[in-house]
Amino acid sequence: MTQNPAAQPGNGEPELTDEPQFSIDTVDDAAATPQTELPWAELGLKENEYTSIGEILGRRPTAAELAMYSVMWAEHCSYKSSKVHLRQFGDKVTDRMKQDLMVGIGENAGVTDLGDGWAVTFKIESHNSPSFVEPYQGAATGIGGIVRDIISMGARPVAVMDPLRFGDIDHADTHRVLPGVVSGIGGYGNSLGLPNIGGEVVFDSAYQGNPLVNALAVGVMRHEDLRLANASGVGNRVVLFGARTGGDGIGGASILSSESFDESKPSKRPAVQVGDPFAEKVLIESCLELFHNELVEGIQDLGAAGISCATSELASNGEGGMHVELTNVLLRDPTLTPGEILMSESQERMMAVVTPENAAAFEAVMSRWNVEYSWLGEVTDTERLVIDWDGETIVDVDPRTVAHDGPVYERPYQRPSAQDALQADSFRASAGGENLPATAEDLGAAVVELMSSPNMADKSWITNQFDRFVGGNTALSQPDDAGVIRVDEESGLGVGLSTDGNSRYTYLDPYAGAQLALAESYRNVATSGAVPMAVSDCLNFGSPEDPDVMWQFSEAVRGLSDACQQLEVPVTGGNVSLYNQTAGQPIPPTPIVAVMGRFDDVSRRTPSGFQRWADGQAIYLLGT
Amino acid sequence: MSTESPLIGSFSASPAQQLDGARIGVVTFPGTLDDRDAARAVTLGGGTAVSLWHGDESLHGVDAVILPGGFSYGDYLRAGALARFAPVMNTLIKEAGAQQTSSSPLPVLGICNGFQMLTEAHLLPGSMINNDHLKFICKDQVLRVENTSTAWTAQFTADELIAVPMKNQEGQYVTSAQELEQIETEGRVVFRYVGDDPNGSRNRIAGVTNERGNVVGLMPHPEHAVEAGYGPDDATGMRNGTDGLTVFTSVVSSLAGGQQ
Amino acid sequence: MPTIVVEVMPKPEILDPQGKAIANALPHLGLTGFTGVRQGKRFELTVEGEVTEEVLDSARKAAAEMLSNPVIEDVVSVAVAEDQQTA
Amino acid sequence: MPTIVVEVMPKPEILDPQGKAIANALPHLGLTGFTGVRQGKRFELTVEGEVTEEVLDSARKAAAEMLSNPVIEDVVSVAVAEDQQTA
Ligand SMILES: Nc1ncnc2c1ncn2[C@@H]1O[C@H](COP(=O)(O)OP(=O)(O)O)[C@@H](O)[C@H]1O
Repeated sequence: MTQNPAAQPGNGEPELTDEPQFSIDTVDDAAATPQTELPWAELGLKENEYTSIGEILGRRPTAAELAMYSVMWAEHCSYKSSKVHLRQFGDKVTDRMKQDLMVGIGENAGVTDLGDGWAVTFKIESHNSPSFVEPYQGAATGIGGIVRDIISMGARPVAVMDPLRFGDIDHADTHRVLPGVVSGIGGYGNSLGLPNIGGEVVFDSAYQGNPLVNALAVGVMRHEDLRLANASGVGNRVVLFGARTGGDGIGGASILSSESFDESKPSKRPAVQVGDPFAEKVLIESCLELFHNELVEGIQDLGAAGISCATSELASNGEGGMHVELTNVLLRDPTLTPGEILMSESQERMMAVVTPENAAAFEAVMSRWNVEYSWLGEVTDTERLVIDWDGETIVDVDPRTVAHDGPVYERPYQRPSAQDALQADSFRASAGGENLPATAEDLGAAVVELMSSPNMADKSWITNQFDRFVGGNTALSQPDDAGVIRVDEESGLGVGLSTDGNSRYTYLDPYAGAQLALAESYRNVATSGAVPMAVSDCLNFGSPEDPDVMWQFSEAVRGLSDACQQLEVPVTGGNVSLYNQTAGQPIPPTPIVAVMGRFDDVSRRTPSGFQRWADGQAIYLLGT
Repeated sequence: MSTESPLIGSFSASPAQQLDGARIGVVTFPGTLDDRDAARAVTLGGGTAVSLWHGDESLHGVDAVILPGGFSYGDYLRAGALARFAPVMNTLIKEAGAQQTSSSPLPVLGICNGFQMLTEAHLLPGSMINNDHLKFICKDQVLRVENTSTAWTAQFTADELIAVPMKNQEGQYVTSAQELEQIETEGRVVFRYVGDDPNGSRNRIAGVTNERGNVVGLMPHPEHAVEAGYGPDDATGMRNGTDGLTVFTSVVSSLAGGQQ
Repeated sequence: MPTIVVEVMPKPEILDPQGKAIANALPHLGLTGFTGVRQGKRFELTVEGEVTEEVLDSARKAAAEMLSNPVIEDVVSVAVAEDQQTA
Repeated sequence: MPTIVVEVMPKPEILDPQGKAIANALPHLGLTGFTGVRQGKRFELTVEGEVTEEVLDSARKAAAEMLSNPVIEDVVSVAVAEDQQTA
């Protein structure tokens, strides 16, 4: 048992003064006290999961190990309910779909070959519930997180997009949430110098208690700059850099109490995370300099599961072993316990693997950008992830069991009994359907009514709060159907992107609805003039423990994967957001689909809508 | 059939005069965003862009300096407030400021965040506060060029109307009544907003110059209006506006001619 | 006119990026004696007439519900301004 | 650790858009007793060791040269914090 070492030198933030008081639960302690009860349920683990951790380890977990397993086995990190369905994205592939795929599902973001030595990486993710709790910071850190995924592939982020769903436009809660979400997206994205090239805003009372904030980032790189999240090269050093680690995202004090078997009072932990776009901007620039100078062997962003995720993923994707001294982590709050440090979700951090020869050059880049860093440990060939606290071992696990071999559930699903009635309930059969507008006047009025619906109306009141010019490479953005970014200034090589989703279609028929989302996004990209190449999706659904919701989910994935195979565009990555419900009422199933396409020359991009400069041009209607 | 979409100008197309002699420094601060854009604009304007670093006191012998837009230090505290204390700014204040006695003081252009830095450094009068509507705003903006005697505006015609993007949150220009009067009577308003006032700036001022006319700051972004296809809309088509390019050709030719 | 001053600071456990940036910049001014900076807000509410307990209560309500964001900020004080403060 | 509090307010003659927006919004909270609102800044500088007159001088320098912009703002006060403030 050891005390927390003395507080580290300040970085300009006042030290929290509470005396750190907790005991350390070492691996030896765990072996010696097999009967000690750990609060696995409070950490969100199920009894069978806790039992299987014990079986994996051959002993009870330490408090720190329990912290790691609990965050890594949580739904949003382990995909334990969705995994069995998501496999279809990898299974239903044709040769053509693999042709330009450099990195597929499983890494931080997929990578597609764009030709001429260029590659593009993009991904869409959700930040729904944090944005409901604290709209500005929730949305801001949503942008921050997805951008770090892109950086961690070795790419320079070049644009963002933001599909949004809110409740009724007149509802008081929408008035609370929307302005914060919009200014959070702008506040963070604008400060990073990333043009916002599109998104969606949909108002529907079905999202009243659970608005959706999805965020997409796209980045480009030269082929040789591609980096993966793996810790290879025994003896290479592991470094954590960027912001300091605080108590962010570790919620209540449950884990703390699990570690303080004494009665010391838990100190306060933040209820929300505050984003620091400036820290992220210097992190981007310093990472690009690291990539350019070939100073990192592997790199991983710190997302939801923080150091737990970064260490276990880097270790299990690489040579298989890593040894870390956790007291080397620079802290914003010196009262954090080891378990809390492992779970912390503090923003704007990255972890990298650096050869000893490159360590000095790495440090030079950090000091040039004034980024804090600390060396945590090294890559080993033990196939174990070993974490020490002041020299005593508190974690000794097979990293694969944390990062990859978590529980997998075949959740029961069933077509809802009400689905038939729902589909039969058509507009034509309703009262409104009997009085369809017939005269020119009525039709005109109907068009005006439609146009004035907030879902159809001009969105510039929102999009004008986003910078679309920064970078000087935006060839299309709002109000066009697809955003277009020039990648190569010499050749005009570029990409077009669109995000789409229609939850009403998906509610009526999840299989077809997901396909329609893909079709719409594909069309938007194709009509801008790009050749669609790859897909990323964010699957926003209710609770997987509800068989009706699970049916919607499985049908949507089946539909989307079938459609991708049909159109021969691979899903390269994405995100699943489950448990979007309030008071037992799930949101309508909302798969958001992003398609990325390639332009050999963006000067051939076609704007949507009739252009005021195009007087006298002919109008055609194509399709059925 | 003439259904061809508007074409985007080629990046490599060079302007009529190529005056490689003019070396124009573009400073990067932590949080600077538009440095690459400013450098591209310098190149398109016929000059040679030289990147300068906030932590380096030396201006490396450049003939003019651009402080580009962005969110230096996150715009924390006040926009431009922390960048003003960077080592490069100490040199810039000496070379461009009032104490400078040489006959051709260094031309300096501050765009958006750069303008905010120049007011924080008191190289330019006034200051910027939050927009009156309290929001970040990104839009095409029409400006009137009211002073064509600076190195940065020499090639505009007097009172020429130009369209360039503007995008800022702290862009409302304020100053004391007395100073405002002085700026106006001395003809030091360089750019003025035309049309609806976008942010509540005093006298719709979008850009000003110092007494000697070598330092110019403006909130909108001429460097985002230099390439057809990526700029604001103009009379010829969507995103075709290149009015901002004249700022860069102006300084290049002013430097070449050695005139101010 | 009487003035009520409301002071709001970021919660201690919450990251304060502004304060951090200022702390890092102070040494450029030659000032190295400060170990940390946090930036909060100060509001002056002017009142027509007398500052009754009722008015102070309204100010407290304004502080809690509008001038601060309770998720990330604490109201440090709500008080009637002494007459003329100076630096 | 001792703390020095620096308070900065917009100059009276400078329009304060945030303050104005808050003043306009207060009636929505049912608070109508305030005739005006101005929003300024409050900084807490932490000091290692004692607050000597020299340290206070540095804080005044920081307040005048970095924490405020004299064109638009006034430094209202620079003072050592009383021990525990509460609302
Ligand atoms: N949240 C948002 N962020 C960025 N751009 C958006 C957002 N919402 C809508 N847009 C953009 O505004 C334009 C119009 O949007 P929308 O009315 O949804 O178009 P459509 O109905 O044709 O899909 C599109 O260019 C779209 O990308």
